[in-house]
Amino acid sequence: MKVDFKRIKPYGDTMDDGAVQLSFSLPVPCGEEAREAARQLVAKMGMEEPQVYHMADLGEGYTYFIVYGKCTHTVDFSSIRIPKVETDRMDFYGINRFIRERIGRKVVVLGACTGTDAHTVGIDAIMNMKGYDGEYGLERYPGIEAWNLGSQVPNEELLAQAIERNADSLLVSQVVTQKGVHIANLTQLVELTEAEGLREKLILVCGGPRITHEMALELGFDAGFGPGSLAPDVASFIVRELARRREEKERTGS
Amino acid sequence: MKVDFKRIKPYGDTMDDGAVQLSFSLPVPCGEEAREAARQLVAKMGMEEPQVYHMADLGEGYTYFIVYGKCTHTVDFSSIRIPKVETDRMDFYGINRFIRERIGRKVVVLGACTGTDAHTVGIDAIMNMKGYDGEYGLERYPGIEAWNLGSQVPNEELLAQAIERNADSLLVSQVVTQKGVHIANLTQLVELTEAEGLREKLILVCGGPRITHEMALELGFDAGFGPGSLAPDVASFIVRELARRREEKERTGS
Amino acid sequence: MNGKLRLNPDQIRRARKAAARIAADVDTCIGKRTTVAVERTVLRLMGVDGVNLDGVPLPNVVVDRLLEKEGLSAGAATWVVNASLHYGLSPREVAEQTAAGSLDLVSVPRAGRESLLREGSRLAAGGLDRIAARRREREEKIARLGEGKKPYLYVIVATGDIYEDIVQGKSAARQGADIVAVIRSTGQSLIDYVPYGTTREGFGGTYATQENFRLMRQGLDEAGEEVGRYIRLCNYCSGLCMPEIAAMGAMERLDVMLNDALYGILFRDINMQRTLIDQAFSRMINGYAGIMINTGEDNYLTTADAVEAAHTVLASQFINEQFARMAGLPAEQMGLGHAFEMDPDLEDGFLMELAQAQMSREIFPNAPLKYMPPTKHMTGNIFKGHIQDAMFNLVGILTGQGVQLLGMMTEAMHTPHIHDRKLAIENARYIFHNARRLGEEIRFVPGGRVEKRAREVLDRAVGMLEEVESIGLFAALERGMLADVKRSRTGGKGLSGVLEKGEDYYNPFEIELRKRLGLGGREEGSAHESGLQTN
Amino acid sequence: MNGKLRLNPDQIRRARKAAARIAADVDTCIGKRTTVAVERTVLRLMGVDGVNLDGVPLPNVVVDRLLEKEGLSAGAATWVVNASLHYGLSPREVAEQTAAGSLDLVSVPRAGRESLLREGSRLAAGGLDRIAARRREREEKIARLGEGKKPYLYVIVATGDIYEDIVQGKSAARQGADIVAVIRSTGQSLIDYVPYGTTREGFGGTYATQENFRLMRQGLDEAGEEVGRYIRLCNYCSGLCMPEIAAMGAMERLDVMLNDALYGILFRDINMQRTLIDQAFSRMINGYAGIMINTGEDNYLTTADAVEAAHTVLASQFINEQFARMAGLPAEQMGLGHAFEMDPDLEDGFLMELAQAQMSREIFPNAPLKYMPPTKHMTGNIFKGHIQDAMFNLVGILTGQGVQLLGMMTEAMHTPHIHDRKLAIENARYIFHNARRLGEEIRFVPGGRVEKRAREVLDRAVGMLEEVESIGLFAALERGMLADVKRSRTGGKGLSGVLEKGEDYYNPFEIELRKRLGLGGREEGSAHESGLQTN
Ligand code: B12
Ligand code: B12
Ligand SMILES: Cc1ncc(COP(=O)(O)O)c(C=O)c1O
Ligand SMILES: Cc1ncc(COP(=O)(O)O)c(C=O)c1O
Repeated sequence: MKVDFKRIKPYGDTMDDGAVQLSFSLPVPCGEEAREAARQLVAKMGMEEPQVYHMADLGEGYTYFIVYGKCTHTVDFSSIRIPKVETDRMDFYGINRFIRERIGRKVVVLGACTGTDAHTVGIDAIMNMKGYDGEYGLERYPGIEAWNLGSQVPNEELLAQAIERNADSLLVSQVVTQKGVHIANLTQLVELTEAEGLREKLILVCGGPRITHEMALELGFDAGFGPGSLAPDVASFIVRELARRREEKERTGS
Repeated sequence: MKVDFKRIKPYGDTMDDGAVQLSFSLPVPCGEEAREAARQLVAKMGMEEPQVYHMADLGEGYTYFIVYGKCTHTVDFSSIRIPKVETDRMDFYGINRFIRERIGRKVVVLGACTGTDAHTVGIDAIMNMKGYDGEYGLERYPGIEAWNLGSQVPNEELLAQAIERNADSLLVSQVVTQKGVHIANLTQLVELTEAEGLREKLILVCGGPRITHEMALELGFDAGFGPGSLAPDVASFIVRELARRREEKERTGS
Repeated sequence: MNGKLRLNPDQIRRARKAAARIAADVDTCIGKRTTVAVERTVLRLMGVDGVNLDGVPLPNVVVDRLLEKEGLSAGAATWVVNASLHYGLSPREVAEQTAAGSLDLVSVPRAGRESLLREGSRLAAGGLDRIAARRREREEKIARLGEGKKPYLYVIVATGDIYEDIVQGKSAARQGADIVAVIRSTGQSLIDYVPYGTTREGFGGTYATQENFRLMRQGLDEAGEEVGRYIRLCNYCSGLCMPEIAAMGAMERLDVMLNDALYGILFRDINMQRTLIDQAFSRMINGYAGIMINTGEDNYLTTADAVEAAHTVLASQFINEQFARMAGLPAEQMGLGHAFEMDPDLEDGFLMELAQAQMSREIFPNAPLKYMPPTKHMTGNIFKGHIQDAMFNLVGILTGQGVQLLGMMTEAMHTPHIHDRKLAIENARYIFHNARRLGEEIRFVPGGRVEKRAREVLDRAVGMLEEVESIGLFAALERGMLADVKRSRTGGKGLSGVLEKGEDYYNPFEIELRKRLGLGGREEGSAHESGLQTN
Repeated sequence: MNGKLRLNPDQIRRARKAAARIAADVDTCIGKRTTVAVERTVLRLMGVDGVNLDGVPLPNVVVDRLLEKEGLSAGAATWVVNASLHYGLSPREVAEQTAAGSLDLVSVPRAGRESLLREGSRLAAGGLDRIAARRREREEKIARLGEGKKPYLYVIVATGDIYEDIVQGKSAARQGADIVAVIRSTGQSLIDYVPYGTTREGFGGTYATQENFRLMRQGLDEAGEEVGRYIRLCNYCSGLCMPEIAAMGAMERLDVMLNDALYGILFRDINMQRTLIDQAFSRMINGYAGIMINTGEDNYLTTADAVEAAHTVLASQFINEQFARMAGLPAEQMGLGHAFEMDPDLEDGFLMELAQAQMSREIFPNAPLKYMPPTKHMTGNIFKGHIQDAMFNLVGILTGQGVQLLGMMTEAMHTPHIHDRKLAIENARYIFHNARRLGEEIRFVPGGRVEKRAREVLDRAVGMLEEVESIGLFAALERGMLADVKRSRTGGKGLSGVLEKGEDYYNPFEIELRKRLGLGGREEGSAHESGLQTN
């Protein structure tokens, strides 16, 4: 089965058959007209032979559909390049050695679930002593002074604490994303740090199940970490970035 | 929640949010590039913020995805009109009365699963004495002489039997649809009847889970019946069509 | 009978006894205090509602004013009833004039104690009669329309927009839902007032307001008439406004209320003293209104491991049972929480879930247990998630749970879309119907894995409760014994809203509620002696 | 022990006895006849393969020539071995020359009977030794690689293109499949020859050819090495070429074969005499090759109602057991079919499914039962379908089935897509692992619904078998007693391929197989006396 990586298509059981499953609701009453609307919609998505396999009346003038179709679009897989956090990942020992040798003092890191978000499991996974998935959290790192401020921390308070503790890096967790509340919240933090003139000094890192590195960069953060991230990923990034900034400062002599 | 029926969109929990769920596989190895390919593909379908929520390695260089996105397409629901079998549905008694009064002789109907198709449950549902879903099958109708030839009947044989029994109508069931085998099979039957000069004489009806009336018309049939059809639907159509043709013939005097 | 699991009744008795002591101990300590929320509730129950020109709710305006003037330790009722009497105004008018600045509560000439108490108790009786009327209304509707079979199908709506919520809730009712819960916006539990009026913009949920309650109640009543089944409405009285929301729910005929101080302490970092005081009053209101409470111990398993921490859930259920009992809430209204939260990839994990659900059922035979679906181990794989939910539903019907909080296949993604709920209901209906009487047909092998697991969880819960009994609940929370979360006695939100009751403290509603609920006074300390014995 | 259901052992004994008589009765009648397919099989086992210039397989060319010349009643071996001896050619060369027209089998001078038999039995031994070697190969691989736990996860591939099938099969193996079955194109079972070579164009399945078998075997062996688990390959020897495909499977080390004359009769309208004769020979081959057969009574529930007709499945299992036994196929290779096909919307239907699956398990304790998933009541609602499959999987693990034919959520739509299979495997793995030992932990209440349902099905099966015994299987089929389908003794496809054995009939493979399988001659009629007693 030869694949043309310049033009890949969905696959069901025959190369390039385009098989795609969809489901959605429409705000129309259940019936043959609704079925046709679903077909037309899926056809507009570029699907041939859209087949409505299931239609259910949700009441209140809404209808649910399960549809299959054959996608006509293709993607050039051969040209895909992914922005990733560009840091060689070190382990616990490597990171602490790096701090001793290249930084020479404790790195101060503050973490929090900000805004009204109370989902601490993610940030705890990164920071807590006992760690997560077999990896210790930052609190266990001798080279790191880690402060976990917990949940529902207003951006203003996080920043006040950052100033008080002379933080090198802020770790912000955002799990609730409904209606883009995380975007607004993360953006506000960047604006606040800029207003305080602290943006240069701080390494801003965010994370959460819907966070990607790409999105984090767009929002003005230095890095973003999604599902499955562990303390060493984050720590490696922070310490290298810190070292890089210090060395750059020295070089430019500012 | 006001709906604009000229521009309907999928609905998740907020009018016009466009929420659509998709799943499909791509012939690419699992990894971040694969995830991006899935996102790009879904974006090409006209979906904003495509989010790959699940990605699984299928081995052999294939990857499976579950994706959500926000559909930007809209459909004009207000202009949808559906071709339906244009017959007032009569019941068992009405049909038999119609035959007595308007046709005046037994209507001869032959049914079969043609080609290599052996799925008889559907055609049996329409024809068998005991019927289906509370409706008697055609064999029970005093006004109808019904012959169920069973499964795997070659088109040639069906036609030979039609000639022998002087049939008014052929009922063809097609359930297996893989690689379009039903299309080829149904098309061949129409061609054969035409070649034999019988097309005018016969009312050609097909049915099956993937059959629609629209498709049947396209293939040159007189009607098509999908899931949920029952004997009275089919019989009503046949007897009215028969009466119509006879009356037309009388009128045109041919 | 000692049930399918042959649980040791002595252990159950020991657990209840320890829990009763724990609750009594807390009660002694909180009995001397009141909170701003309790006082605002008193005002609401007297009919105070509305907002001032800045949008601040009148109960807050009045209570804040009294705090400022150092009058609150006497109870808000003392001043408002006094002003009422003096000016011949309704409490609401008194509040309005206070807000307008035209009336200064603390400087109104004081009426005699006796007439104060007379007027207070008249107002309390009136307030509670209104609630009793809503309760009767519910009973009549259920008698007329009927209701779903147990386990009730409980679904959430959480669009953030009350009008969308209504659409989703009515659609769910048509699909077969028995209870519709409106989730609150993130953050509401931390604000020290209840927003006012219709709201259309929340995050991860919709603001709980009295007007939203009314609109949703109306929508579900309509749907209930059409489907011929009473549809229950649920909301949340946890957080800083716990008793106020309880009062609002009672007035708007809600049927179910999430109500748990421990949840607020552990998951919202609300001060423990504050919320335990609030809880005591709120449970009386819920109890009197015939509202089923739902407790939140199921949440422990989202931060702690579900296999390791199962006994903490049970221990917490025992404590919550005693708190409820002390507030006069009958077992039939105790929707004690537990959950199906083990890693689905655990070998024989299903056996443990089954054992635990059966165990809860046997230990709390009269409580309509609230059974929570898998959430923590739900992933973006909606297909796998849907069958995790099916297994959860199977345990629900097998063990006869009271309230089945339906899992959604999209749990790891978003608050439910309209069809997520449909599929979840379809899932539960299929399993419940197709395996309806399976529980009657099976027995567990004596000495087998299922029995052993139940015994182990019970034994560990007894151990834990006796330890908590010896150190007290506050200390236990400080040590992180629940949910792996540590909270300090004076930390968290809302402590500033706690105050010592003065000598002259007066809360006519508490008095009237205690009377109507048949509760003794708080001081008696009799709770030390015995726990509630249900089997 | 009499199991969890307390089934009556006398009833089981009665059923077996009736079934044994039914099978023996059929055997007597078919023992006197052979078929074109049996004769082609003899040729294939002697090494005849390939096609002529028109693409007709050589076994067909030779057998058709012999039919024409009226020599087939002596058995194809008689002529081919004779020509072999005479010209010093291999049977394959004889066939090639016959096809080329350069050799006329019936006019070759006849060797003496004794040397004919000697050469015939030499060829038979050689042919069977090759099969025995493939069997040992399987055993060695399993010993080295190991295999999946039971119930085996069985999935189908059915793309129509053998190269796509290989991709899908290997992918399935990586997901956890234990058995991969390649479904055949619609219509293949009705063609009276086996297509030759690689094929890439089938409908609803891929043609069964020896080359396709080889390619798929190779693919699964590769996958097996990589995943460290022996992956079984399954195909179908039902239909007009039943014994030929059995032989091809034996030579290409297939592990499982669908093999059931009753299925062909009822669902493909194949003549009953034809396919029962073919079946007897094919089962000897399967038995000797160590191939597990799968029978098709599960299909009855696709045309008849699953609640009403459950006993017909059990009755058919009893009959198939006896047919297998008479062909020397051990219980360990009897994948008797049954299914989970009740309407999911039936109240307490799950209890009946559970009862029946447990019943089959207890009645056939050594057979690796093949348990079929819901198909008939699957719909376009893939989400509901996925949980129907989960409930089916739960019954599978609860009752210890041998082979779990995995249901796919897209059953009502298309033959499985690559990810449908992945989700199906994930479904089964989750349920099997998470509820692995649930069966050990539960007992059914004596006299309860589950026990009653099993008893009722068994009693009705006994009644039916005794009725069939009295009228004979052929008459029972004529009356439509199975699957609601009526078939006549002389109707259906393939009767013209049945012929009486002549006096001089010779089939060295049957003789050698009977010897190696330790079976007596057919004439003995001893089968009347007793049924197989497995418990
Ligand atoms: C546990 C949980 C809770 C617990 C939280 C307990 C606690 N102390 O954390 C409780 C029960 C309290 C809760 C409450 C609510 N929850 Co909640 N909850 C969940 C749940 C089940 C699991 C989340 C979790 O713990 N994941 C495990 C961790 C380890 O994963 P993670 O957060 O992704 O973290 C990893 C990475 O993302 C990354 N990471 C995360 N943060 C950071 C930060 C940095 C700096 C870095 C480097 C990396 C990093 O590293 C981590 C380890 O790899 C999810 C559903 C689900 N299955 O996902 C819903 C969910 C997140 N909750 C949700 C909601 C809406 C709520 C509520 C508003 C109402 C409700 N539906 O219950 C309330 C209010 C909460 C509030 N104010 O924020 C929604 C969010 C919807 C959305 N997308 O907007 C979800 C998706 C459920 C749903 N479908 O409705 N919830
Ligand atoms: C039962 C069944 C079988 C039985 C058939 C028994 C029999 N005697 O009919 C058995 C087990 C033998 C079988 C075998 C096979 N089957 Co099959 N089978 C099914 C199954 C489970 C149900 C079909 C059914 O009976 N539906 C119920 C009837 C009442 O519905 P219906 O046919 O749609 O009929 C209604 C309407 O469509 C309409 N109608 C139908 N015909 C007609 C005709 C006329 C004239 C009119 C007016 C109306 C009408 O009226 C009916 C009543 O409302 C489906 C899966 C599913 N759940 O749908 C697979 C399915 C149809 N089978 C399938 C396949 C591939 C096969 C096999 C090739 C291999 C296999 N996978 O098992 C073999 C070979 C069959 C062959 N040669 O044709 C595929 C077809 C894929 C595709 N779309 O191409 C399906 C979808 C399963 C799958 N996912 O692989 N099958
Ligand atoms: C007891 C209890 N209260 C409240 C909530 C909801 O949180 P919030 O009060 O922040 O809306 C939950 C959620 O699970 C709960 O279990
Ligand atoms: C015993 C048996 N043989 C064969 C088949 C497949 O049909 P066919 O032989 O037409 O490929 C089945 C399908 O379920 C079966 O059960």
